[in-house]
Amino acid sequence: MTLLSVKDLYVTFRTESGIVEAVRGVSFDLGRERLGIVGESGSGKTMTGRSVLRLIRPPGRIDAVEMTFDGIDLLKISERQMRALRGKRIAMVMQDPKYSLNPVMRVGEQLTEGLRRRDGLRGAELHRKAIAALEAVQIRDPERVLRAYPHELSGGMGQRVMIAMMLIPQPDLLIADEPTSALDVTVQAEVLSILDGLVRDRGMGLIFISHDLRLVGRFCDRVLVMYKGRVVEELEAKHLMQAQHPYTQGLLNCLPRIGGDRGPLPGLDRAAAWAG
Amino acid sequence: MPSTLWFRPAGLALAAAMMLGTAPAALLAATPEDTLVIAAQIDDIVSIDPAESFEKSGGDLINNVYDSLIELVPGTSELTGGIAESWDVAEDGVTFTFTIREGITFHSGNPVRAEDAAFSIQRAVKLDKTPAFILTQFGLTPDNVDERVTFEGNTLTILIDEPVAPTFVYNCLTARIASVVDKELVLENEVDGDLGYEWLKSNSAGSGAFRLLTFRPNESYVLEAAGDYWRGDVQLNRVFVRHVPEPATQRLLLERGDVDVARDLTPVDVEGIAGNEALKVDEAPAGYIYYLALNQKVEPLNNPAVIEAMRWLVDYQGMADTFLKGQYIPRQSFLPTGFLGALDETPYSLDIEKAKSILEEAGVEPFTAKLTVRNNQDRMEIGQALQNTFAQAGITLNLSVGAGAEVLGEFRGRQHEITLQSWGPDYPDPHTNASTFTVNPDNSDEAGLTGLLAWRTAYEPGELQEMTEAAVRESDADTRRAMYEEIQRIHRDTSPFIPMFEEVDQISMQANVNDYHPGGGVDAATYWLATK
Amino acid sequence: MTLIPDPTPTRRPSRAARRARTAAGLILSLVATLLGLLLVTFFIGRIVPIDPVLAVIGERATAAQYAAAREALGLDQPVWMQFLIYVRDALTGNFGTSILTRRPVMEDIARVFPATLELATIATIFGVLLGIPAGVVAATRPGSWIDQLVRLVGLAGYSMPVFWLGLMGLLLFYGILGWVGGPGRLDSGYEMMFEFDVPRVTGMILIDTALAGKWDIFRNAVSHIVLPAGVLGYYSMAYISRMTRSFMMNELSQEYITTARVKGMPEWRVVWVHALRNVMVPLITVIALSYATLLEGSVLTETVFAWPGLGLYITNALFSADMAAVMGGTIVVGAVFVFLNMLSDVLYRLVDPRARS
Amino acid sequence: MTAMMTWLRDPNPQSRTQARLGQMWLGWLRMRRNPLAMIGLMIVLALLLMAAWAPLLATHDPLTQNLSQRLLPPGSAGHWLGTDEFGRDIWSRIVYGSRVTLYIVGLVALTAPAFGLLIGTVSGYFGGWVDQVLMRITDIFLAFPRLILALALVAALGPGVENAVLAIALTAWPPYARVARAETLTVRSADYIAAVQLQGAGSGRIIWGYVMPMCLPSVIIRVTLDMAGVILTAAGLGFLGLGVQPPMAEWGQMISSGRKFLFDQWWVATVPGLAIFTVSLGFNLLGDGLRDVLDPRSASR
Repeated sequence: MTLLSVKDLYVTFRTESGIVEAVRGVSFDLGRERLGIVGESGSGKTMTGRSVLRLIRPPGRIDAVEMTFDGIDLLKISERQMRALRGKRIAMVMQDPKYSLNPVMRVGEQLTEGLRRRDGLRGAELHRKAIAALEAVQIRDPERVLRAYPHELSGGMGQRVMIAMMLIPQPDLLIADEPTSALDVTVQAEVLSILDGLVRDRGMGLIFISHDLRLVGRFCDRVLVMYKGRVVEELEAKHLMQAQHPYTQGLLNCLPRIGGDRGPLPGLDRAAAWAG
Repeated sequence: MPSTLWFRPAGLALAAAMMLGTAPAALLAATPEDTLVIAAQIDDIVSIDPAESFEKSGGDLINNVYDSLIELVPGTSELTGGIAESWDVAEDGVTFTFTIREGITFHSGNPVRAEDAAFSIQRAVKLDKTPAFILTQFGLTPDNVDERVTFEGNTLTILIDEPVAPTFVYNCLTARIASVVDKELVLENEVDGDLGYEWLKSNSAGSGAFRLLTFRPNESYVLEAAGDYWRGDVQLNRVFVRHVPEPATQRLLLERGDVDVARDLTPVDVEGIAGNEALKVDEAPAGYIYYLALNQKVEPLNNPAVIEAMRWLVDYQGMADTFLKGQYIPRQSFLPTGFLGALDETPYSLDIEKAKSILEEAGVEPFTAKLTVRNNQDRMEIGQALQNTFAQAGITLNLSVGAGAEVLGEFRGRQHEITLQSWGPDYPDPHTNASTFTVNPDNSDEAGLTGLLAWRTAYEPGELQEMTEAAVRESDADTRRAMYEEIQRIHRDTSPFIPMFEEVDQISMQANVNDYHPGGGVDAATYWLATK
Repeated sequence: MTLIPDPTPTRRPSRAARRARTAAGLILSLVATLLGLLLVTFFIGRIVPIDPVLAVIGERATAAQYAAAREALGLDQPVWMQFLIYVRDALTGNFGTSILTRRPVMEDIARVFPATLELATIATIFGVLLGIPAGVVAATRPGSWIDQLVRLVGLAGYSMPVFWLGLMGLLLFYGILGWVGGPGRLDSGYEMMFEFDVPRVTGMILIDTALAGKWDIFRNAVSHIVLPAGVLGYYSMAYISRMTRSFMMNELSQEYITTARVKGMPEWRVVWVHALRNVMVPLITVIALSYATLLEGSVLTETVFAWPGLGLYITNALFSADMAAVMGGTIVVGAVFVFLNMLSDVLYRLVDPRARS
Repeated sequence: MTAMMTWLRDPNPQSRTQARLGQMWLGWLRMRRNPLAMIGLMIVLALLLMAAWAPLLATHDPLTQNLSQRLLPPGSAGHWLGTDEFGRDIWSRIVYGSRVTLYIVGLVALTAPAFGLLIGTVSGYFGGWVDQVLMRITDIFLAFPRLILALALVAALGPGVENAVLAIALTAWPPYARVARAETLTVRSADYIAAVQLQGAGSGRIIWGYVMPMCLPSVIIRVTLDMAGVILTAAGLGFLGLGVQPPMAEWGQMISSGRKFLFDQWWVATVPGLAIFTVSLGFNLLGDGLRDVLDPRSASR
């Protein structure tokens, strides 16, 4: 069944030099599956993810023919109703825990903020849930982490905290916006596997946004390739290598392969027509 | 109707608001029943030691805390008994005796004795602070004062060096330097033989109507009635004098009822409170003469024609009627109102044509001169008005504005060209002004006679000096008066001084305040008679 | 005069410099700064053409009296000797004797400083209580009418001569409306009560009367401090609101704000809890800076309101060539500047967990 | 015109000049949308015009006294802003006073940044103990109560417009030194500086010819923002009688002499007060708008 349905999504910004369209007519449907969105920076993939949560602030503006989540029209509901969806049913993990965690709040306070404010939990119950959430992301020393400030955690640890925080309310849809690209390569794998496991266990939908095509191919069921605000290709992850669109092929060719030739990596061809 | 109606709304709101200011408002502060609260500029107080104090505000304090040998009847220049109930001069004209009043005590409880009176004069002469000249002009020096000022029983004897008009001596002894201090109390607080100088900077040892309760320099002082006062009942228990530098603020405080008396309102403020039934304004001559001094070492200011022309270039009446209204009256001689021999005549007036022709006849080309004034509102305004009228006769005045000490320093150093200055009498005798305006025994720079105005502006008084020396020895009052009148006329017409105004003290107060005597030019304020 | 603190807080050392600073380094720079202050003030004191001797002896003094007074003031020594003596005395807390008040300068300052401290503190409280919310609200609605209003009110504060605003306020709220007390710290009657019935503990009337339980004097003191503190507080508010707005704009664009929104936190919580806590970190320096500027800005305000504080003391001293008092007062203000800088460093560490480790 | 605008707005400029002009054009557009900044600009322009055309705009000689016409209220015949205590026309004095204000602002804007620039570039370029010493001096001046320092300086130098300028400049330079030093530090290690050094250019020439020009823009931005502060400081000095000497018209001094009429002839002090307020508000609004345009960090957010 369809969890999220987006049709003809536009995200536009008014600036001095005129109107800039960051996302231009993106459409996709999502069930309880894992959808990857790939593209270079500025391709509109992050904007697409954020429009689902209606996080585009003025002067940005969201237009779409349809944007429904579980039968709820995301374009029509009030900000208040939207707030009820955020966190509770749709969550998002962002790129760099260094920036996405509040630097002057203890981890525990940030982690349990939703539980306290939304569910009114206090005391031992709250503590138990917080510990459980941290244990779920394989943090061995949850007591210490709860008392720590974000800057006292390593990147990987921070991102686990982020994931734990987002998954506490058991959302139906998780948007992961480059969740590992700010991390060391060794940690990346660990964090990814934790994320993978949790998403699988809890059977939630996932939008995985990345510039890393191979990673997405490994991790997702389906892939959208975006370029300059448009979806240029949509395909099953397992068929990634058979991508038709030259841009997708270009992205694939950029990746160095062990044992491949040592010549310069090919630059990306960009035909104006793709963006048209 | 002017074409500027659009400006009205903004102004109107403010103007309406101003008018409301005179209506009684809700939050009226009241002063305590038994306390006279005075707003005044008292930052001129350098010292509250009678041997050193020399400025106006300090005099008010000392006059109410100490008694001097001879007092003035409040509000007049008439002599009356002080610590001395009677006095006399011997045939030789140099031996003065004073009988000390019995039964008076200091605030400490010590009796007031001839010994204290002698000590006070000896102390003042020995400390030799600025006002010491009032005593030392009679030949008293730190070395001889112990022999010349003596006491026996209740009699004090002062031996001066040469005969002078006896009233001159008595007048000098009303000055605050002749205040009688409590010898025992002062000596108890003596440090390293300083005759109690350090201690008296912030304490008092008097027998006056009030004792000093607190003194905070530049802020306030509080006096408290000392108990039985020999001159009569003290009406109010306390006097609280607050330093309020801004006249506008003083006016606000007065209008709001937060003070009983405001000393320093400007003519504008006085006019502004005129319609207020709850307030009244008293006037008294302040004694200060405002004058121009032209440095005789500077060309062409030493040209008699230039000086003469300048006398016709001052808009005496115009200024007195406008921005100086009520607080300065034209005065063209060096003695203030009320002094023996004072002259009320004002022969000079603004006459630009006449000034021009005088300059023309003398062949004086248009020139530029520097006019130094103190950085004080009134004086700067006088300066600007002079600038305006002088310019019309081809004399360009460049205004140089400086702090009091700076302007004074220039004058004392004979560095000025033209300077606007004021002079107040030190004791109620005409000699006080005559001796400085007309005496200059040595006109050289090296002489350093900085205490003499004539020397400062390099003026050679010639015959005037002998006339002044003769006048101070004349014992017949009428002859003496005529001598001073003549001295002033000659001085007015020939000296490089141009007296312009005499200051008038306008004291604004609540309508219920009575018998507050500001003292005027001769005496200091008297608080003990005041009621409210 | 200008009450505008630097828009870019150049007085604030960089974060790296902060970390590098050791206690010894702090003390060293403190000493160097204070010595510099001493030197500059002394130099200015020497070139002032006003003769301090004349301020002591007045118009009538003779040449001999002049010489005696000059010697008593130590002005007959060579200049470098005077400076050495001055520094030596200053090190022992002796800034000489004021010509104007005839008392040790340190004693004078100890007496007048609490009045300034009280005024500047209340003004800063005004500035913080109004400025932070105004800045926050403006930052959350950039370009809106309320943002423009906050901007305009702030800029108006930057553009108004303080002596002018003070006079106008006095006229309107005291002279006409009668809502507040007049110039000075108390009405005359209460001032005498305070003088004689209230023990001096801190020298700050509000605190001393509260300690003594003299609530009528306290109320009167409040009515007197409201206006000058309001005028100074306006400048403080103008500065704090502008800085808050700019810091807040910066914080609101941070990722952790998005995180909070993603968590479904209501907007007020995002702004007032998540963002504001971060804004407070740089804001502490700003508040300390504005506090220091108020101490200095009190010079003209105190004149208008006849507030017997350090500003008035220094101004009076300046116009009477009372250089011992001017130098003492300037050094105290300078030392307070340095001290506030250190204090903001310490507070910074307390508020920002990143600076602690 | 349209072609010109298209050229200016070209997102892919062909030359540095086009890019720079395009940026300026964008900045201008952004500022034009800020009504407050435009008001500020108009006020500043009005001030300039007023100063330039003072003899035409003034209805009277600003110095001529007429004691029979003193303290006339605004709206009096021939004196639409009234007269002062000497019967001088207030409007004419305001008009001529704008020249003094501009003169002071101009002189300070030339001297303080120049000195700050010198200290900052020398300090940043040489580094080491030179830097230590100069920055320590800068710190001392920053730790100083600026207002009191300016007062003391004028008291020491004697009142007058040039001395007031000097005092303001002497207290205003440290922030410029800081800005210049920061810029110099980023420029110092640039390759082209190394190239010039290799050619054997002396330090003086490098600083003057290569470092200073790089620091100028940021210093100039600071100066614009500081203008209003300079006006207020100058007015404050005038208010205390330490600025321009009478009879010349200066706004701060006009307030000071009108202070004693505040209750009864309010306009004498009110009008120059409003003039100071308006002009410094104008500079502030303009500076604020400029900052928004020129400082990319705060722009468009």
